[in-house]
Amino acid sequence: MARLEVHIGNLKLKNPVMTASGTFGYGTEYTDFIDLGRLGGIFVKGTTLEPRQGNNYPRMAETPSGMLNSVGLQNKGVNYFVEHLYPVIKEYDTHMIVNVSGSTVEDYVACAEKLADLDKMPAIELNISCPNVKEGGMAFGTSCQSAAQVTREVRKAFPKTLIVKLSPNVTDITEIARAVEDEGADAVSLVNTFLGMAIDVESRTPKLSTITGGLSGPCIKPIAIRMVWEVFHSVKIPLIGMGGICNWQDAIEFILAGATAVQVGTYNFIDPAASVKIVDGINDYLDRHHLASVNDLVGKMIVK
Amino acid sequence: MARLEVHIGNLKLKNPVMTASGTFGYGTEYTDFIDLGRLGGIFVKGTTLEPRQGNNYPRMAETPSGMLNSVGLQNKGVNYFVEHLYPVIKEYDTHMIVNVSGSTVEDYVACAEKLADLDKMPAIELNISCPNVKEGGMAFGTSCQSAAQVTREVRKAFPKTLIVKLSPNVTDITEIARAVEDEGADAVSLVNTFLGMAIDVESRTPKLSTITGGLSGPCIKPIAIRMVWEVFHSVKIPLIGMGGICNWQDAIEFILAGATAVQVGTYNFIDPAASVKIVDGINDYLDRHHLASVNDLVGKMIVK
Amino acid sequence: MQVLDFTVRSNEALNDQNHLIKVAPANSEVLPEIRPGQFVQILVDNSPHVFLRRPISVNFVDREKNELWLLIQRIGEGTEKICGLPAGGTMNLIYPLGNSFSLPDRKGKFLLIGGGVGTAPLLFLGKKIKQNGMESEFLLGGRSGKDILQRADFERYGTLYCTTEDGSLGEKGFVTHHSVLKEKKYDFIYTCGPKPMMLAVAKYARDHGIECEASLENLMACGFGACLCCIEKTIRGNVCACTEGPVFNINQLTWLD
Amino acid sequence: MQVLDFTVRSNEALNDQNHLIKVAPANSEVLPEIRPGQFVQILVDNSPHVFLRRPISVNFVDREKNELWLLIQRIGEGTEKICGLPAGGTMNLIYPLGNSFSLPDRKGKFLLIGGGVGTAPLLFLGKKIKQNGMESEFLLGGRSGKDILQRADFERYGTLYCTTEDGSLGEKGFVTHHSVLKEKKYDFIYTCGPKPMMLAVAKYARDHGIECEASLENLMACGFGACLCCIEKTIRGNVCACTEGPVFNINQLTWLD
Ligand SMILES: Cc1cc2nc3c(=O)[nH]c(=O)nc-3n(C[C@H](O)[C@H](O)[C@H](O)COP(=O)(O)OP(=O)(O)OC[C@H]3O[C@@H](n4cnc5c(N)ncnc54)[C@H](O)[C@@H]3O)c2cc1C
Ligand SMILES: Cc1cc2nc3c(=O)[nH]c(=O)nc-3n(C[C@H](O)[C@H](O)[C@H](O)COP(=O)(O)OP(=O)(O)OC[C@H]3O[C@@H](n4cnc5c(N)ncnc54)[C@H](O)[C@@H]3O)c2cc1C
Ligand SMILES: Cc1cc2nc3c(=O)[nH]c(=O)nc-3n(C[C@H](O)[C@H](O)[C@H](O)COP(=O)(O)O)c2cc1C
Ligand SMILES: Cc1cc2nc3c(=O)[nH]c(=O)nc-3n(C[C@H](O)[C@H](O)[C@H](O)COP(=O)(O)O)c2cc1C
Ligand code: FES
Ligand code: FES
Repeated sequence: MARLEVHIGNLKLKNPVMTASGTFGYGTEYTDFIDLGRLGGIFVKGTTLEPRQGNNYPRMAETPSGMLNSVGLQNKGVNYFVEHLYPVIKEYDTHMIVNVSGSTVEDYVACAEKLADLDKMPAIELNISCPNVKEGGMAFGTSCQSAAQVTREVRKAFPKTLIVKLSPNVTDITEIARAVEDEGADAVSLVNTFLGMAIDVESRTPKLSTITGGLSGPCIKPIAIRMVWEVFHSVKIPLIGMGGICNWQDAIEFILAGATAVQVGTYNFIDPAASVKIVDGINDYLDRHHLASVNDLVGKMIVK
Repeated sequence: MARLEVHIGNLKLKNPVMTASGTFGYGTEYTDFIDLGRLGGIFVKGTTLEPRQGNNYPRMAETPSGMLNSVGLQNKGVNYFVEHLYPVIKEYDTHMIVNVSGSTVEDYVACAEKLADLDKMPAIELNISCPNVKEGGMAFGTSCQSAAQVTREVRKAFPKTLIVKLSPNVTDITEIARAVEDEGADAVSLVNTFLGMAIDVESRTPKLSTITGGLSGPCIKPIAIRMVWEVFHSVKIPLIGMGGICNWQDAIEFILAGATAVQVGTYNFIDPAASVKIVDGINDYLDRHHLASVNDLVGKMIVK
Repeated sequence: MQVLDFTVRSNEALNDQNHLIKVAPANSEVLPEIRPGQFVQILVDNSPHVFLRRPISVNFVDREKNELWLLIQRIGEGTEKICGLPAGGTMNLIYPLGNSFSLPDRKGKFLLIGGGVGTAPLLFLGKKIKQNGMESEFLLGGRSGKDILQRADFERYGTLYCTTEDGSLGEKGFVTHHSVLKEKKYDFIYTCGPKPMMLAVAKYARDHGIECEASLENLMACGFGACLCCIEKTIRGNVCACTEGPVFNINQLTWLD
Repeated sequence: MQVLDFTVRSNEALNDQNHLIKVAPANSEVLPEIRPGQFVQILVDNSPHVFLRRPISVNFVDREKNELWLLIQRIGEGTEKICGLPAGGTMNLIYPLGNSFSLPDRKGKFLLIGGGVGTAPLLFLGKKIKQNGMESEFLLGGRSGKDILQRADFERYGTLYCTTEDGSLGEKGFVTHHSVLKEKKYDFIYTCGPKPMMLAVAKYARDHGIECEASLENLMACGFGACLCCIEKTIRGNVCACTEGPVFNINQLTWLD
């Protein structure tokens, strides 16, 4: 399946199908269900400089064709990752990419520095779009200035492939994409979750302990596709698209809109084997449409 | 059902349930299904100074728990409305409110002036958030400055209740809400549709003739609820909430988040009697919870 | 127009893709007047992916049994789930919707041309024409013999001609190549089927000066004139296919421009 | 853990709210080892409103028939649709999930306390305890007699005590008021049911120095440790109820703090 190979910065992916941060643990959770080696890459859980307990229960609410979450970056910190998790996951036959989160620019930089030293860590994804932490997080991703600043500083500290993950909670996502491109990001991934909310009408209380949380799943797909298409026409670096991908049709839709690769998120919870089914589905599609490479589809929506 | 009465500016609504512009025609389309007199109000189709043919077919695409549309303000213009439609609909036993759209500030003002003269037209809704027209429309609703400007000019021309309909396609909706409040809007309604897109993967063409369109339906509800809650805590004028309302639970959710009244949109297509069922459902809820008035619920989400 | 629960009386697979579903009002309400060419909007409440209703033509109205017939092709999740409803199941409909084929009073020769599942509304139309004391002829096309459905039913109302792409039934080829079109002269042609077929039929009718109506299948959100999504470009501008259609006189359409 | 299609062998309404559904692997795959307290995640693919899977405890494993039993209370659209599946229908499961009740080797007196549909996992637990050569007693509570389900099944594995709120079966009141708790002394208590009930049981156990495990029903998105949504605050910090639970020793929980 050589024709499935795509490139993101210096990163060579065996296929364009990856899994989204926060929905795939450290891969380990899925080894019963799929051969991880069949994936283009795995974005591991949002990792911060210090350990975090995350937000209080309840952290999730089901919504029409989607869900809200307010996990809030629960993780054991980058040092624990480097010492205990990295040695396990570096053996997987796919790219393992850490999603780096933080509250201050210094946090991001310190975290990225530690990861830069790891041999089998070819890339990081800068999460400047998490709606579930009080300070920082999404705030970095909703203004050009702060998005540029954190990208600039991390860029200095991290010489390998730097992917910046954009927030969809903005008036003009192309502006932010251009700002991080200008600071040397190798790629952008989009979208993170939409800020949403749900209320239990009988108890009149918010369904999440944090009141608001991040909306993901098929419900957001049409907006995510639109944003990918807009950003594709605004920057030169490659895009990694996501938001509601459930099957190969959804993946192709993102690719046609301009994504070089995609991430499968929430749907992993419903079908833990969705990602590898998508790899097969894309391959079949190329067959059926007599296409030599998936790269021939990137941004190739036909506008009459 | 006196306890269902709510006020929006000088407008007294017999109950908080209204129908959303562009989803309920001129009411006439629904007379076979419901007694229009049972509604708090009806927001009629987006009306412009000059007649418009709207966009080309195809204008809609189904999406997970929602739909995209790109109708593009097809209407016969305000003069036709005044001469031919108003005489019919003014007889309905509910408030008929025109949704005013335009491409320039002058268009909005001219349209509002003509409507100001009509006896039984107690209010207008300023649509500064339509994503489906090339110039104007949504652009007015995505910057504080232009939202303020169009509100200011229309305010001068229209002495009755002025409702401004906000776009959700912004980084900070509270900013826009405050801007239009400062210019004398009597209420804000939110949200209009989200800019979205869908691609047919077999033909590789966009599903809408206009490529992008407006996303509506239950899929957007969690984001809309969040925006209502944010705006409720940012302005003093009343809010009319909408976005994916299908049943009384959804309506109560919007009210608890801060909406004084609600509009039912897309779901009218699926259940043309949904709006009156919601009136009954709210009434039953008040009974069950021993509440004297629906006003006691507005913004009353309980945060521990 | 009304919203009503129906009970599925029977659900029969006519071939690998098409189901004939007969439904009757759940509480024995008497069916209102329904005209040929009208359609229903079916609520699909047993699917995680279907949000909007699905428009389906009235295939037949059996007044004696108070039954409505629907002929449905499984092509996506909505029709798949509808075709999966068991006898005894419930189906919520908005109906009757749309205009209808015109049934001219003056005598004349009628040809009803259908392709694929587009034959659905023609059965009821044929019945009505017969009730009006006139005779129809039917020209139905499909890929192969098994795709030409309800043949015995059609034959009750007039002569039946067929074309199949593989030649397994009737003449080989497309409907517009059938010899009857060369041999006979018709006064009215009514057609429903895939757009390319209807285009060819419309062209034939125009070239031969025959009055022609076509039933369109535009994408619909509401089905009753509220959303303005289903528009068809006509010589009068954009009009709703759900209220001013689905049946249009081809003179009104811009297809042949 | 695996994802597998099951066939519904039978679906029986035990009362107005609860269904006992017996399922077997669709292609006769042999059931893997399943421990009491484990659960399955059911895909609901016949509902327009349900997106996530629904977690349901393993009620019983019938090795002879290769069947899994699920006891399900209809409380919302997901469970409604699951309970509507006919015999012969398909149900896709991720299973077996979660930890399990501990089955101590040392002898002792076991009391299994369940409320409402929370009795579900206790049947399989009772069987396992009996298989291990020990005897359980069951204390089940409900609003009225008809809410105490599978009584004959429970009695096969030990003595059954009941409480009902209306006094229609067993002693009147809540489980924690049952006289047996005053009269007898137990070494292990296992409980599952509404949180207030489990809290009262936990308090009783702690006050009497009895080892106690409770099975929680936290909201879950994935069920296998990937989403971190189902966390329970424990003395070790936030842990996933789907992998480190659903069964917790009450010493680990912060409920009684
Ligand atoms: C007035 C009217 C009458 C109709 N009568 C019948 C009938 O009697 N029997 C019958 O089987 N079908 C009929 N149709 C078509 C039927 O409505 C569609 O096939 C159905 O809505 C598809 O739903 P789905 O969920 O199965 O497929 P989807 O998953 O929605 O779509 C599957 C594929 O079919 C295409 N498609 C969907 N809807 C339409 C449409 N309306 N026209 C053309 N292509 C479409 C989609 O673009 C997609 O490629 C009628 C349509 C209209 C507008
Ligand atoms: C490990 C585990 C084992 C379970 N075992 C069983 C079982 O054997 N039998 C059984 O009938 N149920 C069991 N449940 C509960 C069951 O999962 C829920 O009742 C079900 O998910 C509700 O889905 P629904 O769509 O019907 O209701 P929804 O429409 O989702 O919800 C209806 C109402 O129930 C509440 N609710 C939903 N899920 C839960 C939950 N997990 N806990 C508490 N309240 C909830 C909602 O907040 C809402 O108020 C178990 C739950 C867990 C986590
Ligand atoms: C439970 C959950 C946890 C998530 N955690 C993270 C995270 O730690 N870092 C991050 O960048 N995105 C996180 N996300 C966002 C996803 O990576 C993805 O951007 C988003 O869910 C949209 O894709 P989807 O609709 O396919 O899920 C999380 C999403 C979910 C549902
Ligand atoms: C087909 C369609 C046409 C619409 N036309 C208008 C319009 O003319 N003016 C306007 O302000 N909003 C228009 N809207 C937006 C709705 O009024 C409403 O804001 C939006 O659909 C969200 O509510 P819902 O999810 O309940 O539909 C339209 C929506 C739809 C689906
Ligand atoms: S389908 Fe809504 S107007 Fe025709
Ligand atoms: S439910 Fe996802 S981690 Fe427990």
